[in-house]
Amino acid sequence: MALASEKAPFQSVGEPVQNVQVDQKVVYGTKDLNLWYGKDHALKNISLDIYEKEVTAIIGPSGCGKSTYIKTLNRMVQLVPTVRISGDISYRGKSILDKSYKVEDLRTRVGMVFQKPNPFPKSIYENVAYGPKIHGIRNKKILDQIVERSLRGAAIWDEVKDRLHENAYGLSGGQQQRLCIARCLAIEPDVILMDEPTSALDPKSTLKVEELIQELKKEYSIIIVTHNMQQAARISDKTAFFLNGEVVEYDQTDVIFSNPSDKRTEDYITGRFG
Amino acid sequence: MALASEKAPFQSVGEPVQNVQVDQKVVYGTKDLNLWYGKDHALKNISLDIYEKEVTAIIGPSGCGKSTYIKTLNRMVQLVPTVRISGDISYRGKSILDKSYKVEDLRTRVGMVFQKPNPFPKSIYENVAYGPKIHGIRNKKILDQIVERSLRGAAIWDEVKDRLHENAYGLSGGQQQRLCIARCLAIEPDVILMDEPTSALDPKSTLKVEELIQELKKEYSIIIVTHNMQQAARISDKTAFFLNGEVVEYDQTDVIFSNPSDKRTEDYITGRFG
Amino acid sequence: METNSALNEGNAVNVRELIIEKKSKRNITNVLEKIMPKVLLSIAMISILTTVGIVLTLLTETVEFFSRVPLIDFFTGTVLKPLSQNPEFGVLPLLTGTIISSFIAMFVAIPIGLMTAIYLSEYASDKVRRLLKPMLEILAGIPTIVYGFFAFTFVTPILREFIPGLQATNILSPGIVMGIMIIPMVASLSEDAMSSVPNSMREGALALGSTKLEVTGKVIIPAAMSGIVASFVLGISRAIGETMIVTIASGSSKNFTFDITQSMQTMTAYIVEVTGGDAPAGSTIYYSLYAVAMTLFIFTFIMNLLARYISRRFREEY
Amino acid sequence: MKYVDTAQVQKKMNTRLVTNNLAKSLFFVSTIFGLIVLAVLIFRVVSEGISWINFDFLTGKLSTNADRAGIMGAVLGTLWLMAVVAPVTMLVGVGTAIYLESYAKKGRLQSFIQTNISNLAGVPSIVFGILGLTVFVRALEFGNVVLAGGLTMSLLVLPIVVVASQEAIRAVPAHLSEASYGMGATKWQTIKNIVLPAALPGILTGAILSLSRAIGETAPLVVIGIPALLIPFPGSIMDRFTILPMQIYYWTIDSALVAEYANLAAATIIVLLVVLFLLNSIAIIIRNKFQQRY
Amino acid sequence: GGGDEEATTESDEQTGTEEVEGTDTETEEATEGTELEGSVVVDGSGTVYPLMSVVAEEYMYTEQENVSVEVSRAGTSAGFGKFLIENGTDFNNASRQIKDEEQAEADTVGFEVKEMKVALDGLTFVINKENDWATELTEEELIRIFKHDGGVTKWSDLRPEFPDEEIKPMGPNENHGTYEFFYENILEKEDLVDGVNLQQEYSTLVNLVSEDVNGIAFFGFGYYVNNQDKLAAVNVDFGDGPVEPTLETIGEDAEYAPFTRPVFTYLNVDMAKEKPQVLDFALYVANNVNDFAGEAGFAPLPDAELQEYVAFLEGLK
Ligand SMILES: Nc1ncnc2c1ncn2[C@@H]1O[C@H](COP(=O)(O)OP(=O)(O)OP(=O)(O)O)[C@@H](O)[C@H]1O
Ligand SMILES: Nc1ncnc2c1ncn2[C@@H]1O[C@H](COP(=O)(O)OP(=O)(O)OP(=O)(O)O)[C@@H](O)[C@H]1O
Ligand SMILES: [Mg+2]
Ligand SMILES: [Mg+2]
Ligand SMILES: O=P([O-])([O-])[O-]
Repeated sequence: MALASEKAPFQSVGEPVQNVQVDQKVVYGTKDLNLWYGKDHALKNISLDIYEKEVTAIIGPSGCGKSTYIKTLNRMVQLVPTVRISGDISYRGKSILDKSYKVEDLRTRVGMVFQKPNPFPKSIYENVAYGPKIHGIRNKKILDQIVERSLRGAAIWDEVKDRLHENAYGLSGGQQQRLCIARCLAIEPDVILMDEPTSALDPKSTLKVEELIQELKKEYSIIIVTHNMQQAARISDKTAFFLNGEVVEYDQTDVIFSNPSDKRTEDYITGRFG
Repeated sequence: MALASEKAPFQSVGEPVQNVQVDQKVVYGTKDLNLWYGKDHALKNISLDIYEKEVTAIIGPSGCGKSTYIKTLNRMVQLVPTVRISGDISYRGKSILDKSYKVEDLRTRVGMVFQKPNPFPKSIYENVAYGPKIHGIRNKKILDQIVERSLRGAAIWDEVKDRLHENAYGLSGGQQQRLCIARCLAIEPDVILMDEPTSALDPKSTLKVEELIQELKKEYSIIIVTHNMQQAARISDKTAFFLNGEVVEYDQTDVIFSNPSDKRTEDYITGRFG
Repeated sequence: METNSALNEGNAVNVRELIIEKKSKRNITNVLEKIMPKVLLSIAMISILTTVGIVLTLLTETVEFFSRVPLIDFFTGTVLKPLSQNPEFGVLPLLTGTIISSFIAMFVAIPIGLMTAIYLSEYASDKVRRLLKPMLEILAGIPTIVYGFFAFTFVTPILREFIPGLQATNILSPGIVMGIMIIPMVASLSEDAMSSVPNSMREGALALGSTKLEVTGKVIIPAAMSGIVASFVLGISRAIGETMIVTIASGSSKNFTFDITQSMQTMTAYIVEVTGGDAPAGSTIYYSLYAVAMTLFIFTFIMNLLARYISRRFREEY
Repeated sequence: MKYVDTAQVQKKMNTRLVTNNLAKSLFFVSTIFGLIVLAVLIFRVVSEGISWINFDFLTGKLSTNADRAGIMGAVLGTLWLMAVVAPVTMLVGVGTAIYLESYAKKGRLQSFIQTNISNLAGVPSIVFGILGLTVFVRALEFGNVVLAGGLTMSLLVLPIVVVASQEAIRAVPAHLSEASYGMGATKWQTIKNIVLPAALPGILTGAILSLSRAIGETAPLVVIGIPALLIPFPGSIMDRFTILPMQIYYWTIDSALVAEYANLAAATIIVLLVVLFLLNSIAIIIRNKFQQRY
Repeated sequence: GGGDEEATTESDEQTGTEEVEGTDTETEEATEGTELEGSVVVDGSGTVYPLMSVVAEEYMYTEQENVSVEVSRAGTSAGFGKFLIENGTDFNNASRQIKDEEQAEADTVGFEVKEMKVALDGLTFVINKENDWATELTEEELIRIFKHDGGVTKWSDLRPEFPDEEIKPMGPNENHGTYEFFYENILEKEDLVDGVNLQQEYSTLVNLVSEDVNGIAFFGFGYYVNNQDKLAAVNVDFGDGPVEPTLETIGEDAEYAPFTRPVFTYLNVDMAKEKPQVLDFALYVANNVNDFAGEAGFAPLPDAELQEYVAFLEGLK
């Protein structure tokens, strides 16, 4: 699948839509990525480097391939059987599209938060302990510590500490979403992928999650898909604008929002469509 | 169901959120409308007058009750069995919540266009002829005339005139939506309700439908729900901003967008939430 | 837009007036609108009538039966000799036959059905699933008489190679074959339950680095538990009601035994035997048929209610 | 401080993956098990019966003489039975489904009927046989004729049609009927013009599946009583009849009398399976071809 | 040697068919030439079924194409249940004589019943082919095996040189006339042994015995003849040395007489008067049944007896 054999951990400048200066470590390098759902060409020649300990936002109208791209980063997209991929994605310098790269391994290092909060129908505690447990951590004390730290990390500890053993479905949507973030933190990931994590939330919960993201970026690299441009503007360092499966523009967030170089970016940002 | 017995065809000024001057005929008068889905209070004390041959836009975040309100106007909301309504809605001066008002009658005068294009799985011709047919018009010649006139009215005649007897599902999304508008025009309604009519369409089709709406308002009164604020700004004469089942602000569109009187309206319009 | 002018110019037909004019004549529509709900309600009542019919049919004759044979004797008697000179009507031989055969069937159907469901729902690709599922469903569609034939002429002789004491007619072989017949039912219902666990749950677990087995065992099965258990209960109910397989392959001995190598009779097979003989109306054996049928009906009725209760009561809210 | 020891995780990873693969194989074998049994069953039946299938067998009359026995009578009986079951279940099944989905208010009556139907689906077929014997054969004095058998079978398969039709009706997207109501159509107009046409493929699929259940059932007819020797072909719904499964039943138990009857039973099974296979294929074709994607 | 056996059965079949064909010409004179239609409903004994179904089939093929003779086989007693009601079956086959209470029932309903013997059957005891010890038993030994207090559970209880293994006695269940004949005429109404395995279907019995070396079952000779490849018959010593049941030895005055019984069909005379096809079929049976008996595993009746029936039936016309 991975056609490109050369691996470029630090991608050189010169890619058409990348005006980002190389001053940080690259977490994800994407080169000439193409993806098809059957005949449907969903990602077209994506080349994009994502940097450490930053928030990278991906925006674009519905159906432009945002979710597809982010799901390619932890190979969840391959759950769709008709998917074909060409090009290369490297994570920390190693090509993840390579057959020899174990997805389970990749996914323990790259956490993911979804659009709709999707806690397991178990207790709050079990939700957070799930990851460590499958990775073989059985010691009750250690688990307790992991659960507390993760819930604190997701800024939800105070709200749930007295009901750790109640079902997670008793929580509000916003709490559930932070629980999912905690669940993700529990396996101490390197990168966190977020696919419209606040789109199902009310304004207050959205604010909380946004604050949390600002907090998390000190420790983790975060890639976030959002349809809310104001949100991208508020919380991200870099923004990529996708349209019809292509990256139209990728730059510092303030540049994208104040001075986009592509007419389509401007049209989108000013609400001409979408 | 209709608790308010007084009917107010021309609603007097003085309602808290209505700064609209009365210079036109009122089509719909809404007074103290409350609506519950079971225990869920979805519309709270809505009072709102809608004027003839204008485009009235209803905006607000997801779940605020936009669709519920617009569906109350042709009593489609009562298809949900748990719905309870209090307050009053009058159409052309007659209270439509009254049991004696036949919904079938109301709905032949008030057309509706939905979020997702929903043509019937029949031919294009049959789709448009459906309304006249169920109302007893069987004459083939008359039907032919109605179909052509309606399709022209919806600006889609030229695209489909050679394939009238093909299945409507062969059309693109944008064409389907205009077909649904044509279907609605076929029974010569007085008012057209539109619930996010362009949200499933691409930019080009959106533009076409927006132009069509501008054209239609010469003949019809149009009430349109949209989540796209730019769209509301572009095409509507008046705009109502809903939040949590309440009307926060209702005014001339330019006032709402340039100089809203409520902080929440401003927050929403500038993308603080939603 | 030029197209719109058509609206104004070609006003040859005034639809609105036409509609108003036609409305006064649309009696049929109005009449239909009024009577259809009533017509449909009466049709819907046929299913209720059927149940009432079943219950009344069984009940009247059952009452007569119990006026002749004490209830206690019926439910605690271990000897069933309906046609004998000194008839005895203990239902226990039939109950044990029914329960044992159903137990054997579920012993086959539950593990295999569940594992099949897991494979189809969690592992198989769409293509494979679409190929295998209909093929499996053929198993459920094969007439039971064919299974009976199969159990009697094929499975029993094979089993006898391994189990020396096995009778030519025995409860084991039809039990196993019934289990095979029920596999698709258990598999299909369990699969439905598992695939209705939202994909977001699967994705959530996979995104944490779980293997498919872990996703299935720790997330999907617990979440789908009620549906899975309900499928087991429905499977049991099906096994209890199954007739032809046991009739053909287990013979008609009314042994009260727990030895699965022996011939036993189930409630259903007893009914076939007695009605096949069409015992003269009015004889005690004729009434016993209804008492057994009633017992069977109540048995399966409870099972079905139980399955409904389980799948409702414990339905997870995702 | 790190709780998750990467090396530890790596070490466990391999065991986990191996376990996963083992389990996958086990699950696959289980799935295949049913199919193997199916293959064996079909192989045995075919090898015993195929050489007995010829034109004379298919078109001939029943006989006690194995060499000249034919199954036309049973085939025609099966067709006659279908001629009763198909219209009755369609009418009653679809009517009930429409009532439940479109008219019944959510409440006691609706859930009572619904519970009742799902319970009927679980009532053993032999109990329906007793009902048929008591009501149609005796009380209404039809005797053991096609009509009595057909009505009994109709009641037996009714839940299948109701449930399938309900699902088909429910699967018609609400936005279609909303569009119709939005034009001022009445409820019945909407059901007749929009809902039923759109649900038709699903309804037909259910109806065909119920038919294939009906013609494969034996137990109720054993109870109702089918003559072991019946040579003339049935010519109306008031004639006595036999059907393929009954013929299989009699030939199976009589194989002690004439060994060749076992072959006749196998040959008849082949015919029955072919008929069922055809019916099911039609159902699948309808489901795949005509199902509108909205 | 499976192939061999098949060949034998086939040739048996063929001889059977020829015999039948031979009868065609004979009986053609008997036909009145009138075309009859309608149905004749026959139920009752499973033992008699093979005989009656062949007769009925031949009647339909060669005599009256438009008459439908439907033969069922609910068992003798159960068949009487359907016969002894208003508008019941036209004929009831029986492997025993009608009981007094059954006759009384007919009187109550109000119709006349005519008893017709149709053939002679030999109650045959069958054992497994591998069983090489019980091939010859005395009448008394057989009774001891099946009787409640016969004191026999193992073969060795019967004779010390027999194996020390449990006997598995079996037979048709109480639905069957064969059971009642055995119970009433041979056991003289003494209860059956406790472990006896009574089955509804003869095919089940055939299988059980053919698969169990210790099995022994009784049923009509016909079921033995058709399964000689799987079963062996016990030669019974009634006092004058062992007698093998064969078509020759079975007969009311022949060597196997003690276990010989007539099988019957009972005619509803009122039906015969009412429906010409019923009477016509009854006549056909009386005239021709002997030609079919051997094929179905029955010994023929003396001609004189059948002629009596013919005379009686002719009288109904
Ligand atoms: N499972 C799938 N099978 C086939 N096509 C798919 C699948 N998922 C997505 N697509 C198609 O791929 C394209 C990109 O979809 P994707 O979900 O990535 O868009 P998106 O940008 O996330 O949109 P949204 O904002 O609506 O979530 C779309 O055209 C979509 O129809
Ligand atoms: N059929 C229903 N039954 C119960 N509650 C409903 C139903 N439809 C809507 N609601 C609830 O009523 C409230 C208003 O819903 P409504 O669909 O009117 O919102 P909306 O403004 O149209 O949102 P959107 O922009 O997402 O379409 C929501 O809380 C919703 O959950
Ligand atoms: Mg997306
Ligand atoms: Mg809405
Ligand atoms: O079937 P029977 O002849 O024994 O009644």
